[in-house]
Amino acid sequence: ADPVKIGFLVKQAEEPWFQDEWRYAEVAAKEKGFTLVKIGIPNGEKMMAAIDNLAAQKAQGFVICAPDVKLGKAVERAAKRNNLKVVSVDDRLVDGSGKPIESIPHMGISGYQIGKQVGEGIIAEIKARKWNMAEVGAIRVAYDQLPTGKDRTTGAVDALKAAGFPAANIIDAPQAKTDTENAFNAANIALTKNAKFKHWVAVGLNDEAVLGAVRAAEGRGIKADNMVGIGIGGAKAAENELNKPQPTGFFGSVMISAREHGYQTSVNLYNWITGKGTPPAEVLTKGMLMTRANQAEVRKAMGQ
Amino acid sequence: MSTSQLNPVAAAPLVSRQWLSDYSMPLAYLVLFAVLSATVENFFSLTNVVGLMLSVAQIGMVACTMMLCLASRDFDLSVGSTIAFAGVLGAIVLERSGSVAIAVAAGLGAGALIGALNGVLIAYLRVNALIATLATMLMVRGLAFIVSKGQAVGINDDSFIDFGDTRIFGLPLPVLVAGACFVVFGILLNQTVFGRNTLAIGGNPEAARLAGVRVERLRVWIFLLQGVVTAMAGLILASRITSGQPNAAQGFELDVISACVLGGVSLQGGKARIFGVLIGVLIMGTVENVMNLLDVDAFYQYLMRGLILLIAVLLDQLKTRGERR
Amino acid sequence: MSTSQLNPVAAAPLVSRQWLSDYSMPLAYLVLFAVLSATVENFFSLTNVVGLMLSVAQIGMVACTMMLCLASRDFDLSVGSTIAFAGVLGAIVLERSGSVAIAVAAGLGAGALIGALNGVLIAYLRVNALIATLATMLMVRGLAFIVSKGQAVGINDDSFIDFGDTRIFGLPLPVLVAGACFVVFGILLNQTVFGRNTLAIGGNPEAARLAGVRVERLRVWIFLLQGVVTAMAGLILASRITSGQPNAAQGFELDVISACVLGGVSLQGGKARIFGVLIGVLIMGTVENVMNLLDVDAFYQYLMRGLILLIAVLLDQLKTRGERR
Amino acid sequence: MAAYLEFDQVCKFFPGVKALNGVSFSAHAGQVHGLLGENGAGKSTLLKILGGQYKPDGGRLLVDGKERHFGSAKDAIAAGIAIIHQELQYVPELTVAENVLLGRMPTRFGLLDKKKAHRIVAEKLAAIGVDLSPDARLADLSIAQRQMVEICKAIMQDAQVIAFDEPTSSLSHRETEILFRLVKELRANGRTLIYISHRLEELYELCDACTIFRDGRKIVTHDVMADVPRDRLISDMVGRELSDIYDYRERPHSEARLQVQGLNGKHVKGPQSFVVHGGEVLGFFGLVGAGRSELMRLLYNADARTGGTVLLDGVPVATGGPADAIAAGIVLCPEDRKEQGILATASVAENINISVRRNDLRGGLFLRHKREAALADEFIARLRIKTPNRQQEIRLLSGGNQQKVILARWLAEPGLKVLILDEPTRGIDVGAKNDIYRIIHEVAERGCCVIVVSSELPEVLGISDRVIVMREGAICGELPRAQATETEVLRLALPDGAVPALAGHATPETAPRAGPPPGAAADAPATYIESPAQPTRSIA
Ligand SMILES: Nc1ncnc2c1ncn2[C@@H]1O[C@H](COP(=O)(O)OP(=O)(O)OP(=O)(O)O)[C@@H](O)[C@H]1O
Ligand SMILES: Nc1ncnc2c1ncn2[C@@H]1O[C@H](COP(=O)(O)OP(=O)(O)OP(=O)(O)O)[C@@H](O)[C@H]1O
Ligand SMILES: [Mg+2]
Ligand SMILES: [Mg+2]
Repeated sequence: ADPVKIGFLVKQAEEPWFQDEWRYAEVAAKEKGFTLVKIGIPNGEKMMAAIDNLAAQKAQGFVICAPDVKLGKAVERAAKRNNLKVVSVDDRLVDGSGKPIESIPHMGISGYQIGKQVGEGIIAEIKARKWNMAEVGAIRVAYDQLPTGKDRTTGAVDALKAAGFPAANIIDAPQAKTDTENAFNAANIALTKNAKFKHWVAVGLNDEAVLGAVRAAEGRGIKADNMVGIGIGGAKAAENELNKPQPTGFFGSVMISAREHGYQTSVNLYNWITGKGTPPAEVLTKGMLMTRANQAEVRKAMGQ
Repeated sequence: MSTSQLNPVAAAPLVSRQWLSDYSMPLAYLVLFAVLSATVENFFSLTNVVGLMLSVAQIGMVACTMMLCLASRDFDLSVGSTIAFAGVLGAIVLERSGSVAIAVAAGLGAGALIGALNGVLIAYLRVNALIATLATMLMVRGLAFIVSKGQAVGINDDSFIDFGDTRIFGLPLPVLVAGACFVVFGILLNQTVFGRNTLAIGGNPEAARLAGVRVERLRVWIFLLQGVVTAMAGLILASRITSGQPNAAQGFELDVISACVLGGVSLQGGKARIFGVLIGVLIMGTVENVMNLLDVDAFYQYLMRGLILLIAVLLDQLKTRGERR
Repeated sequence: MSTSQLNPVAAAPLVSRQWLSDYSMPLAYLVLFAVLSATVENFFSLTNVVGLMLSVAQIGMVACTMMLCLASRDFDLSVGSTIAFAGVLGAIVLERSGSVAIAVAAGLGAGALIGALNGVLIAYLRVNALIATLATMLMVRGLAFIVSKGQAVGINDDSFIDFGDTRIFGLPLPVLVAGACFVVFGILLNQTVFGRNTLAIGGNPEAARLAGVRVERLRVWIFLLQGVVTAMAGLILASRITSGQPNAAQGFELDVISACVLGGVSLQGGKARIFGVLIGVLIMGTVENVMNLLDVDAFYQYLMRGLILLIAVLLDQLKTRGERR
Repeated sequence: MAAYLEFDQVCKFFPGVKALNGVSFSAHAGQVHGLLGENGAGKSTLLKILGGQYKPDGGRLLVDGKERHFGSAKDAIAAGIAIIHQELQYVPELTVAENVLLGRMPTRFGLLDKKKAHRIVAEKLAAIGVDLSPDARLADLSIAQRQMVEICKAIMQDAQVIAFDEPTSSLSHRETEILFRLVKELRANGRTLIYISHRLEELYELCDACTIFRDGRKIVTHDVMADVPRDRLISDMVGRELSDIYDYRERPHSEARLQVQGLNGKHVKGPQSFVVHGGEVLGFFGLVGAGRSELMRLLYNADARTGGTVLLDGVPVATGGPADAIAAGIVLCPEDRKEQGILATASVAENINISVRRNDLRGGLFLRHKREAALADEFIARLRIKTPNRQQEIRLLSGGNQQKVILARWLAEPGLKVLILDEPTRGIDVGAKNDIYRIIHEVAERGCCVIVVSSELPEVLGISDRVIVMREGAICGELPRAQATETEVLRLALPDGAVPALAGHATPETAPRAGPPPGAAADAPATYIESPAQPTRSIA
């Protein structure tokens, strides 16, 4: 048989998360002896080009985290045209009317669920600190242009509300770009407008966004004891914060395991291609809240 | 220059230098292509070359009109947003009306409107082209998000989707459309009054005006055309990716402008060559393609892309160096 | 049109029109500021105004040198990447060496190198500025990712972090630095040969060269300065967000260039006014600030930003309309 | 006879300038009407109003008895008016044919009819006797050739009114002859012609009537040009008497100060050497394209040299660009004012101070505004530069005044040793010419070297102590003032064997004869002035 070649396409190649996925996919490639082709696909157009490109390289299949879930049908068609097997990772692909595409096995996390974990973590900490919820303001650093971003923050906000957090205390801070500086500027204004709150919590689509909110709060003298920010990702940016000598308002981060996603999806696809078994239709993994206290265990559990 | 040039012998190096200068870019590309075919596995195969062309089909279409725009000493940053908006609008209209014709008309109409708005702002209200199109870029992107509520709009109509997939003589329709654009705009640039007047207003707007060219009207037309072609590219993209995506084609404008500049279109206006633009577009696509074939690390891709861009212009520069004192 | 206009009274309105034309932008901003203070809750408060200034501190610093760059008819797309790279490099060096001085020197040195590279490419090798800086933009971004392995680099040194936080007379240090940049570059532009020669080469490079301006050398200096100031902005950003982030400041270049153009710097070169640039920067910041204060929906923010940009230039345009024939 | 074209109390004001202040005059069909006036008198402004480029601030314009208001150039063209502007208005990247037919290109089935365009332009060019390929790009042509293209463009409009704004300022003798013949033909066809020039001889040769302007006002209209004495014309124009405009005086010369040894470069043929003595005015004459400008640019470090050295007072001048030449005291006023001379959007003061200020900076960096202003004002007064104030953007000045500003830039140099002037009086009025000659003598009297490159033979002969003649990219002879007669200089400047037939013909002052038939054989005497490079370059 031909040597096995597998593509691994991710939407934001520069993000540490996807870098990790790729890293663990490489591990699988080394173990199983197949070739891995990593391509970043920032948008639908590049995605289509990348799939064609894989076909030209005579790959047999690919793992994909598409820039948008609605690209499902395009992925399905392109794969079929080029006779490639597909497995999706992180984001479940859907068709034009929003139904998941059955022919593409999936392993992933639900952005909404991860967000919920963030919200629940915050509520637990609010309770632990015995704050009066009416005196707590919540900043949602929002980047709704990105559907996953919206899912995550919505999940977090919903969890807050479900626990009885007053909806009026939740303040949107739309960031213009997804970097820390823009989150800082957005949060800064939210803080200005709502000087009345004694304590603050912050959620965002990733660690960088929450970090921006934390820095903005520090700029106004709101330090670790009055601020709880929980990010998503748990990579370097979070690690830096959690290892600072003094605790900061960055309380923790919901860590998701890139290892399982990167490694397991490639292995599944490899097995599928070599006829050693079809992957399960859907596997959902969970995140873990990593804080100052438990970071070592969490990292270990997540295999990093 | 001395009289030695009176005799035709001296003319020979001049002619060949002119020739070299005219064809240096295509030649460089041919050499590049040959080298890559020989060294990069899988590069020289039908699937890959077709894939390469498909990957630059959108850029190619829009580069044709961007060439006119730059040739007339203007600038358009709004093309990326227009692609997204036309795709989203087309998808929505398609969903509502169920008619491909109406959806396409809506998309193209929106593109024409956006283009005309740019044109009027720039030609008649004399707003700086950079700022005007930056503003429309933001507004149109906003509209794309608003009408789609920030979500991709799925397309279920198979006849619409097929458009992106259909192949004729082995070439996908989007590639054929892009090819047609190059032919049409090549003719428009070189064989019509429209094209010549475009170059004239880019080369010397005052001279064009004094010669009776209706400069303002022409500029509006150029932007309008640009809007329509861009919207068409947006619809084709939507068909290829089976959805209208409000955040599609971000940064597209820079790619298109770079392709044009690589192809020898001057930002100072007055200079444009359709063949050069084609080469520019192909270079952009080839670089991307080869990097993926070679599985270059994502971070090093930035480095490589920058380097290759530099090498391409430096090569192109060599020829003009001689001309400059 | 009648002959009755023969009398010399006509000169008086001319003078005031000149005045209006010089100060229309600041006046418009003052009016905008007053209206916003009256209508938008929380807008006119010390915290908010300081926050606003902080939010444009980086743009402001870089806009000062970008002004010089545009005034000399050049263009720099690489500033966003340089900010990221300087921040990342500074953070890494700080971590390794533990010395703030060495870290800052490394960051600034890298900025100077990038700037000098741009300058040499553009001035001596005569590469088109758009393409050259697009290439360095890509390469430097790639370097930022490579040296940081794509990860944010944490900073633990308190003296470094304090820089972003310290306030003097209630103003954060970054704002003061930006203010200092405006003063220094204002003086450089208006009171020194450097500034005058910059405007001269922007107006007509060949004439400036024949008038004894060392054009190439000056252009390299401008880019070098731009690199250093941008790197400084990058280091300050890193200090504010307590880490060097390789994907920081994407799209920053367009913001900076827009602020300059809004402030009346001509892309055709030869025209620049530091005060205008300040106003341009403030307008950009204010628009963002007010939209967030008013809780404008993220999608409508695009629309508003575009609209306000347009309104600002159209207002500015009104004055020049009169001047045309 | 009724006037075909009539201006009635026309006014045009610019900020701080009354360019036209109630000007009235009329021109008749079948007449060449000359317009004269100092630089900045308002002549070009009047033509721009006629051409629809400016709207007048007052007064009326009547064409063929009907009042007209032109909203744009297109309206004026439609009304049968063609203008050849002082600042050439061509598109460098387009071909001759495309430029000539700009705005009126022939089409077939919606596409350009390039063959027809080529044919009609080629025919027209041949008919007027210009040897140019319709397919050559304008950017590849010499200034004179571009000017001829502009003229052809105006003629092709088949307009009833044709106005020429200093058409001969960059034409060689041969092309001037063609132009004169054309103007006369058009007059014979009953067209109304307006002709602006600073060369009085031309006006006498061509014009039937003339109107004199000063400071935006009409001074007088002479209905019969031939009856007006030359002195009267000059004094009406400049408002004072001028006797000998060259104003030559003997000066003592010192030893050789500037030694140019074996200078070689792309556009000159072989190494060129010459010397200039202190206090000497050295004239450089040659036909268009003889390589004078190129030699001066090499001397000035403006172009790359392939060999040679320049010694000033025995010391070699550094070769790192014009800045080094200036530092050594060598300065150049370039021939193409608009492209190489002025900083168009900068003020008059800035244009004067751009180079000198390096000697007088605070801390090597900071400007001394007061001194710069004083210096600018001093030169505005000394050279009689017509500008509302020193802050005026230089592009808004009339051409002649721009030239004076560039001159001021170099005269202000305290360490001036060698002053090179390339076509210093191109487009300059008689009064200002006289001013410039006076300045040249003053500079020479200070012991400086002055090199004057000019295509006007009387000028070269009138002011030079010595004349060097160039031909086909090389220096071909040198004549002291006493021996420098028109015949001698031309004998050197022309290709061998062409002399006898031409003696006395090549000065703008003398009556031009009919040009040679189009496409005359290369050995026909009169083809000498064609730019040698042209046949090859038109291949492009
Ligand atoms: N657009 C403008 N803005 C301001 N002033 C102007 C403008 N155009 C011309 N002027 C001024 O109007 C006056 C008349 O200029 P014009 O060009 O008509 O002179 P001219 O008689 O053609 O001179 P020359 O012989 O030097 O060509 C000059 O003082 C000139 O500086
Ligand atoms: N930019 C250019 N491109 C091509 N040829 C040029 C260029 N500039 C000058 N030449 C040619 O170089 C030769 C020398 O020109 P140069 O300008 O030195 O002549 P000149 O004696 O000063 O005459 P004039 O200035 O009156 O035209 C001519 O053949 C001219 O056409
Ligand atoms: Mg004039
Ligand atoms: Mg010359």
